[in-house]
Amino acid sequence: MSSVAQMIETIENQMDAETPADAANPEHLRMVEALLFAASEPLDKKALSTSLPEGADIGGLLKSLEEVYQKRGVNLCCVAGKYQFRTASDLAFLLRKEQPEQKRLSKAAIETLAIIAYHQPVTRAEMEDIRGVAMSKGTIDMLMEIGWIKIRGRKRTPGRPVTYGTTEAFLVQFGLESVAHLPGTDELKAAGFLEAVPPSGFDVPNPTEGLTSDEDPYDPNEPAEPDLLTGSANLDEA
Amino acid sequence: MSSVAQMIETIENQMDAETPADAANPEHLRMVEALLFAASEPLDKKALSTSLPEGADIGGLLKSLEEVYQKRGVNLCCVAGKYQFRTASDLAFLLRKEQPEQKRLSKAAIETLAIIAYHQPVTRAEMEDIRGVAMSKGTIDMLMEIGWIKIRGRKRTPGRPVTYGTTEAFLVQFGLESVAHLPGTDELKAAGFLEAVPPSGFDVPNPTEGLTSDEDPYDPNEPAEPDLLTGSANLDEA
Amino acid sequence: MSEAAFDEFEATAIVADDQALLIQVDGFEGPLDLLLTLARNQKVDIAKISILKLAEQYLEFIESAKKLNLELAADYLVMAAWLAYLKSRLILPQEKIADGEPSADEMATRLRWRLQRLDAMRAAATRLMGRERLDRDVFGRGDPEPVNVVKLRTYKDTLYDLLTAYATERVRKMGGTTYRPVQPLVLQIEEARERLERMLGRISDWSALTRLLPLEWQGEGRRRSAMASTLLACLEMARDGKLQLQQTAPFAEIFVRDAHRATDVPSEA
Repeated sequence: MSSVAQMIETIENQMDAETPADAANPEHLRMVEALLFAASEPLDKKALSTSLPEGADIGGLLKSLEEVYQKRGVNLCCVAGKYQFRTASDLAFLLRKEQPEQKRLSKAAIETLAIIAYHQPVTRAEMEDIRGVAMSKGTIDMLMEIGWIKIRGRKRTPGRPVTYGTTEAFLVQFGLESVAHLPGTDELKAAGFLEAVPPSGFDVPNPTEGLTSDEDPYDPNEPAEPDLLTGSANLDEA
Repeated sequence: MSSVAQMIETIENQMDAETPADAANPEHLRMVEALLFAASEPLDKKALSTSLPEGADIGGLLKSLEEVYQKRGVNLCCVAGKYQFRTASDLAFLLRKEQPEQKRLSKAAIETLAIIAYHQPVTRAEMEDIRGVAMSKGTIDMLMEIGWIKIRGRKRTPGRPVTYGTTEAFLVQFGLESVAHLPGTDELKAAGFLEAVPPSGFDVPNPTEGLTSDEDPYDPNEPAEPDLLTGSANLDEA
Repeated sequence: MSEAAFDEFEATAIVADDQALLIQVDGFEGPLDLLLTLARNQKVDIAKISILKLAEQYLEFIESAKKLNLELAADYLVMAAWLAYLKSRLILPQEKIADGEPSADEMATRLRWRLQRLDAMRAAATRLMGRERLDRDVFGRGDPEPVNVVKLRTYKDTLYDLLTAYATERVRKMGGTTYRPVQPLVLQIEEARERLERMLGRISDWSALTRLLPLEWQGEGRRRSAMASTLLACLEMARDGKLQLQQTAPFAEIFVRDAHRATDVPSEA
């Protein structure tokens, strides 16, 4: 018997020996492993639990599995609050594929995507304020088409402009557990750059996926032409 | 640190400690693991070796990997000299989702079923005679597939056509104790299925489950092609 | 992608270093982008940048562009005007400020903050695009094993359906017909009278009897029966004083009217 096989046996013996509270049920672990391996899409805890025996400790199993695979060629990742096996990122060189990328993103599109990601929910006027230029409609349309951003609601301000946010596909693509896990969020927040106005000691907004207090859910049937209305509202104010 | 993490460390320490000849190179192992995981089809040793550093012991690596995954939810399988990860066969049930679907029989199917139920044992020619239309083969096949009818014997007539009857499953579906409990003419009349004065010559047969006097048990090995024989027998008679 | 994005940012900055900058005005994404590039050229932390110097650089840039007859977009000129105003206020001794108007320092701080924010968001964009991306750097299972959906088919057919099918089928084959309520051949006088009484209020003037017949009683025999019964009903009602009848000649059209409204005679009379 090879050394590896011996080790496996050691693991199994230890697992059997341990109290159920301490160790994950090895049969359940095999099941979660099989389900996640087989799936083409990330699975959430609910989806896993419907396939597992009742009472299985999904959270504990996922944690164990994550540890088992931590240093392997394949890792268990949490993306968009769901779980998926992915090849280890340090092996990218081995697997990297030159993708026929959905049109190379322009600098404007990349910036816009970042602004939407970090500032969501964000209106077009707010994006324009940050970038200091008028947005071309094509940029937003393109990001919508790729499926990385979506209209999430309307701001409760005059004109009721629509607000944009990122999608689950965005989180999956960039390997993020949630928008709160965007790189550098804390620094940006600390510097006050995620606020809509210069630092003034007001509340610090987080990028949030749920509706914020000044945001209404988006109703596509709402008659308003948001941009036009925003415009006219501004005129009124002036 | 959890017990699983400790075990992983144990594995790694052991791996590091062993002589290269004995243990697989853990970095190479990670590579093979990632390559096989990400591949869209099984890979052979040659395909693997082009991606791995020169001199990597592909055979040894695959053997080690096979052992590592032997008792896991996913196994490394070799089919026709090519390797791939597959869900452990005992967990195949996890990848099967049963979806209930309620249906109704077609008009032709329920009529055919009713005639088989009342007139069993009945041959196909007899059914056609009763219904006055040629039977489509699909209808009988479908009723056989559902499991409500079966071939029960052969009629002792020229051509020895097979006879059909209903099954246990049929009785269960329609809540009957036996086919003898199918309502007779008077009961059908009383229940309003038949008009007060049925056409002359109308009667409802008394179906039986046992073989009738002109019926032989069905022997699937009997060489006759019943339909053809029936045809030729009829020709002879004519 | 991340590297490419970074390269683009760098490219803009490098261009800004030499005189080619002037020709590359189109390469800037608006005045703020241009200001940020100029600010970077000061080679100090943007937080500590001299807004006065920056304003001067910007105005110089616009001047050179004008000399080269480059067409400048309106927003560059608006920014130039604003910076000229800011510059004058920064240079002049603190004068009194109108109510609610920000001081020159506040305006400078605000501009500095906006440049910092744009810079920070660009850095964040670069970091975001530098992440390991699915299907480019990291990969999911290449050959997923889909979940097989097995349809568990059940049938709703009941004994009732089976017996209905059998009875219908057998009876049809035996040449029988399924039961249909027989349409009565004769309109009962009572029925015709009931009908007329319901219509009474609506017969305003002399109306032809033929127009009072029930519409659904069509066909030779049925129409005759309807006519006969309705006429008999009319006669009964005339006897009771509820209707008046009029016929101008034998076999001519018979006219009916409500007795309670009768004040004149038919025009033919």
